[in-house]
Amino acid sequence: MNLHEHQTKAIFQRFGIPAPMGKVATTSDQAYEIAKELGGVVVVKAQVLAGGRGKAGGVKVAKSPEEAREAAGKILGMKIKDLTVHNVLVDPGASITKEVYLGITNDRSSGKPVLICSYEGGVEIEEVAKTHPELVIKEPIHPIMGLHPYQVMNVASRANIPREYWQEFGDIALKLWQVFLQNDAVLAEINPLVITGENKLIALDGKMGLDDNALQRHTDLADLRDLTAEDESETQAREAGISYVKLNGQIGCMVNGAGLAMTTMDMTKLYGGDEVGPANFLDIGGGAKADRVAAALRIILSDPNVKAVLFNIFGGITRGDEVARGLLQAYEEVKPNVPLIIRLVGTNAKEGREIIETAQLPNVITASTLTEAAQKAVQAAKGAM
Amino acid sequence: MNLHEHQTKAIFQRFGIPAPMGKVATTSDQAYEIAKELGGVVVVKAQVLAGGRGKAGGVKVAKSPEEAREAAGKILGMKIKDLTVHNVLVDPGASITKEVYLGITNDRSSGKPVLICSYEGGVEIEEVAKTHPELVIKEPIHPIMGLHPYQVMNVASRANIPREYWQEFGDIALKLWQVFLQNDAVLAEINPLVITGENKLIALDGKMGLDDNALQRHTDLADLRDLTAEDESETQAREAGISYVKLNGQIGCMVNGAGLAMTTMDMTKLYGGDEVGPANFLDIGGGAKADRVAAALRIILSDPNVKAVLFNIFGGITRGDEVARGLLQAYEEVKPNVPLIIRLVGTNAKEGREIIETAQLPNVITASTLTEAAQKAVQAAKGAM
Amino acid sequence: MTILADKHTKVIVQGITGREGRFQTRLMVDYGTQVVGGVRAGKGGEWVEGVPVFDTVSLAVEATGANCSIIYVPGVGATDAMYEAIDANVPLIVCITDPVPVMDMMKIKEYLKQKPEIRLIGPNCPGLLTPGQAKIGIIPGYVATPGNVGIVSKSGTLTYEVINALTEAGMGQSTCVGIGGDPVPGTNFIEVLEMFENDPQTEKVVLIGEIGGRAEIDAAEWIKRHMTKPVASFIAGRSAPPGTRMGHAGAIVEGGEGSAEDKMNALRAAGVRVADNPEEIPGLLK
Amino acid sequence: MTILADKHTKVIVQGITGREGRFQTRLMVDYGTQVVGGVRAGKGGEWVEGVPVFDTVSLAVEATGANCSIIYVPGVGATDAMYEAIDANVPLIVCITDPVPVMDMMKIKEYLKQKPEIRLIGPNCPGLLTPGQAKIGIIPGYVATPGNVGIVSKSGTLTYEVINALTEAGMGQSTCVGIGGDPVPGTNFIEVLEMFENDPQTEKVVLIGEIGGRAEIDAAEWIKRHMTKPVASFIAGRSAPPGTRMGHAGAIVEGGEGSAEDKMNALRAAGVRVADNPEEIPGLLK
Repeated sequence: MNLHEHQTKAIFQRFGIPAPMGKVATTSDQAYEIAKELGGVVVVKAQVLAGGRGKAGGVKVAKSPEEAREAAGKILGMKIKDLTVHNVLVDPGASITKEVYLGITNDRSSGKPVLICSYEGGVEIEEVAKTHPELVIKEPIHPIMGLHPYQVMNVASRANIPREYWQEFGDIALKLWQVFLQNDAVLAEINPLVITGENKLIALDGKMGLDDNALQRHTDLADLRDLTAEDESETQAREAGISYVKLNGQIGCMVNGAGLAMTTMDMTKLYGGDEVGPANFLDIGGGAKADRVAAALRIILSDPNVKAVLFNIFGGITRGDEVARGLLQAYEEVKPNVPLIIRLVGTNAKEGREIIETAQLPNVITASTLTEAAQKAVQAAKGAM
Repeated sequence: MNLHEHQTKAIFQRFGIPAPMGKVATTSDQAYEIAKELGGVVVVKAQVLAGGRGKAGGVKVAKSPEEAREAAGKILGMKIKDLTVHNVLVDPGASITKEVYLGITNDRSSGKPVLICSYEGGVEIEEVAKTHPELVIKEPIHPIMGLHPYQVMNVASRANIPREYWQEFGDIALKLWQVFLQNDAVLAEINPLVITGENKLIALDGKMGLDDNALQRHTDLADLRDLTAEDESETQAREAGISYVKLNGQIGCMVNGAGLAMTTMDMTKLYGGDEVGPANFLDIGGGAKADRVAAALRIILSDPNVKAVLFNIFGGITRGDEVARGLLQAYEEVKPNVPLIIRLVGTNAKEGREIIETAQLPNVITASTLTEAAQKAVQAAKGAM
Repeated sequence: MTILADKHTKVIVQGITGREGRFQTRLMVDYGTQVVGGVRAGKGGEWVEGVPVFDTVSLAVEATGANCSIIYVPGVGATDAMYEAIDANVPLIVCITDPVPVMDMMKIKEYLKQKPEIRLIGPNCPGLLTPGQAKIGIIPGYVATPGNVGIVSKSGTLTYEVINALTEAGMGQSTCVGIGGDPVPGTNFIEVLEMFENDPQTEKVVLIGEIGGRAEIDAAEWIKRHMTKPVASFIAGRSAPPGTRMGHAGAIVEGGEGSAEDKMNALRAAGVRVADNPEEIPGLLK
Repeated sequence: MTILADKHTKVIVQGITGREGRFQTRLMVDYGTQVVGGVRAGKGGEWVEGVPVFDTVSLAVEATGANCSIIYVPGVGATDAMYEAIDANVPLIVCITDPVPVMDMMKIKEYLKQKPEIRLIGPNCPGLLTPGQAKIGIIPGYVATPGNVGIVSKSGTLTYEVINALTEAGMGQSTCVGIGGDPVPGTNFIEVLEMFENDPQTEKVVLIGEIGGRAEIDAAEWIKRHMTKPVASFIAGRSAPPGTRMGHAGAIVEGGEGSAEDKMNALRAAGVRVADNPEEIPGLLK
């Protein structure tokens, strides 16, 4: 789960990282009022969970409240990488002498968090890492001992930060580690960390990603989730305890298990080629109770692109006949108007298939192998297009 | 540095440990008012940094505000182990079904904190440890990983705590660890942890000792020091940066270095026998600047028992002639009226001794060995008695 | 011989009194696994599915001589359960629980460096299955049959598919190991591949991977250098868009790293036969 | 041969730009100690007492090949300084700073279990002196003279007394080690006794203890079992009242444990000659 800039900077402030921050506006009039209150030059920034905001015109400098209103009017409602901008942050302007990158993320290979710093900040750190890897300083953090103050001085030295800023820089880096640690973040990034004209360091922009696996112990953070920033169907799925990601294809997939769900997607793409592909990732979890199946089916069908639905259920713990009965019940409730391709494997799979075939539902096709099921789904989707 | 019961319980409450707590009274009228406000039975408890408070009559149950006034009147001003009671805590009464001991302290041998629990609480844990060691359960705590929840269940199981209290007990034990850790305590003790008539666990009494070495990072805790609970001269010494402990003998000691200071005490006792001994421990620290020597001399002489003062300075870094000049200056400022035995060793010791001898101060005796100095101090003290 | 577990492995179940723990205990017992005890603080002395419950892991180990623990403790309690098993020096620990915070796993992995004699598998994994001998986890026992194919996988149901396909093709399995799809797993591909390489019963190996991280690429490098037995592989997530997590905490292509294509290419370069479709796996092993 | 340090030991000074660090650096250099560098973040490139300053320990070690670090960093910064030296794998670390919180020391000691090749001496100690070769700490060099008596002590000035008394009696010292008076010291008596036992130059040993804890009693037990060289001892604090801390963080008799009498008795029972007065020590070693 990712946080918006204004949410991230509010957390930064709570941990003592200097992050100049204005207020969030949802209308251009609000932006006018905030700019008036702040006085002077302001920056109007789209609050959207996507990179490349600046290039897309989502950040504008305004020299007066009127200009702020105008800028907000242009940014609000704008689409950045498929996401609509619902909020802008109106921030006080800052004089910028130098932009530095400072972030913490997890390194999967070493199993350790890593502090990353580049004196060449302000741009995508991945870009700098590719073009000038020697300018990207990485310092591994001992997961148990945490980030030591001496390490931060090491980083300041290696990154060629001017000495007069070491103390301030070290202080901010240690606080960023606390932000990362205490919020179970997977990313906590200040980009840019700015040296101002007044020779102060401030976090001008910030980004945080949280560990979804840890939200169970951060209910306050879980509440920060911006539902307007995701597809409504994804919200519904999460509330139903279903793992769902909307995609752009035509074949709805309902699968148990994440690995098998990805594989099912891959098979529809493999046999669908450029014309037909997966409409979603969906892992329904263990078993396949009728109400959960019905909820999943409704979510899949809420996507108007869906021309066929592929059920691929490996009856491990749950028996195939039970799954089949659950499917029939869900079918009755939802009454889908697109073809359903059903593949049952595992315990009592044969009995399950018999139950479904006996029911003789319109638009229901059974398959026994994954290949067969995927091919039939592709065929059905193409036929309906 | 030790905390009073009411200070400890306030910390317990802040960390979520249920600790029923009334208010502190310094007069019997205040005790009356608090008892009236609390209603019902109250307990009036001397707030004094010494054990054996109950046996000394420092804890009384009062069934009415009038009784509370009377009890406070008896307890306030009472002396418990040489310490005058200046405050009482008026606590609401509690029904007690069972008293349990729960504490955390450091085990010096293993270099680890240790959780100690006994289902036979309410008495001195050292006593139980001697008479029934099998009833005292000890669980070492990994200094870096901290106390794991599973360990607390291990303790509950081994201590034979009834199962219905495990959850609550575990919760309190884990919070006690946080109290210990986050305050840099060397002791955090609930004794008794009480099972009430309502089947709840509450911390009826609490004791905390703080690591003096860590007070530099807990200025809020350092402010909790009760100056009325220590000798005024000890307060003055601490403020002057001098390590000082008042004792009951006749020979004031002024020494540089803790080990040598103890040794000097030991020597006065060795040669003074039952009649004469050390009046204090005093480590003046590195060097011996005149103002610090003067402050130390004043503190030593503020004790009316002192009949002689023994200076024992090993001039390591500081040169002996400098020390001698510092001593003379301090002498001029303080003008002591008891004999001063001065021993200088180390760098330029001879020059130092010459300076002192040349000054021909009344009541000043020099010595070259520790034995000689201690013997002369004993002699001088006896002569003045 | 098999790797990690066989019919002599004595298993305790942490979280045995929970819904999932109780249910899975029955399935493990039914399969013939030697489940010698369960653990749940406060429930010591009870019995679940014919298995005695103890208050702590140390008590359970002491009483039963268990040398393996499987963890079904739900939520954040799983982390504590792992520490309890580690501190009780249980040599094989299998954690089924999902989700476990990644910071907890990084700490545990670091802590385990001091205890190289302990092997942790998982979390967020289906556990182990040594067909005909021991089921330590949730892999459905009936789809498997004893044989000489070793399987190591990040996925649950996808593994069942492959086991099923192998069994239907008449190819039995030596041991099936689900290492889980978390970014920082207790045991990685290479560690299991090394065990298979050294296991006389295992003659062929299947590696089932997915998008995210570079574990499959590291495995490919290891295979190239050290593996003498034939390896077939399937990588899930070729059609997943970058920057989006696909169910598993670790299944995400980030910063240009972790794509299925890169992994498949690395494996092919290491001489691994890579399937486009998991149903091709038995054919690739013939 | 001597223990821990000799004229070849290359020393860096952490906290060299502070008042104490600067002053002590001069004394160490004057004594002939090979002080090859100093460390203070932000002051790299400066010079103190003819010694080059580096920003970090790793930079200092890399540039100078130092194999010892002495820490004068004041306050809580000393803890970080110890970690920096440990993580830079400096094999001998001497921490003079007082006070260091006991919880910090417990963590550091635990952390050091993973790095057995590193020896930490202190904190709150006067450091080491190998007479005529190296002064790594604040023990006044001129009182000592080379010889065959090894000294290990919890105390500072009391040690200077004993060194002085030995020198005046014509008995030189091999190495003098101040382990400090903290409850959880980096190095304890036994570790130093073992080094003396194995050091050909050391023929006799002096152990200077004080009230508090049971380090002297553990040492007595070790001496009884392993020590072949004669040991003399003095224990400070016989006249200290129980329950009161005497200057050093560790110097307190608590819960009936740590009294001077118990320690003296244990040492006597181990064949150690125990002095009533530190000035008797030279006589007891003759």
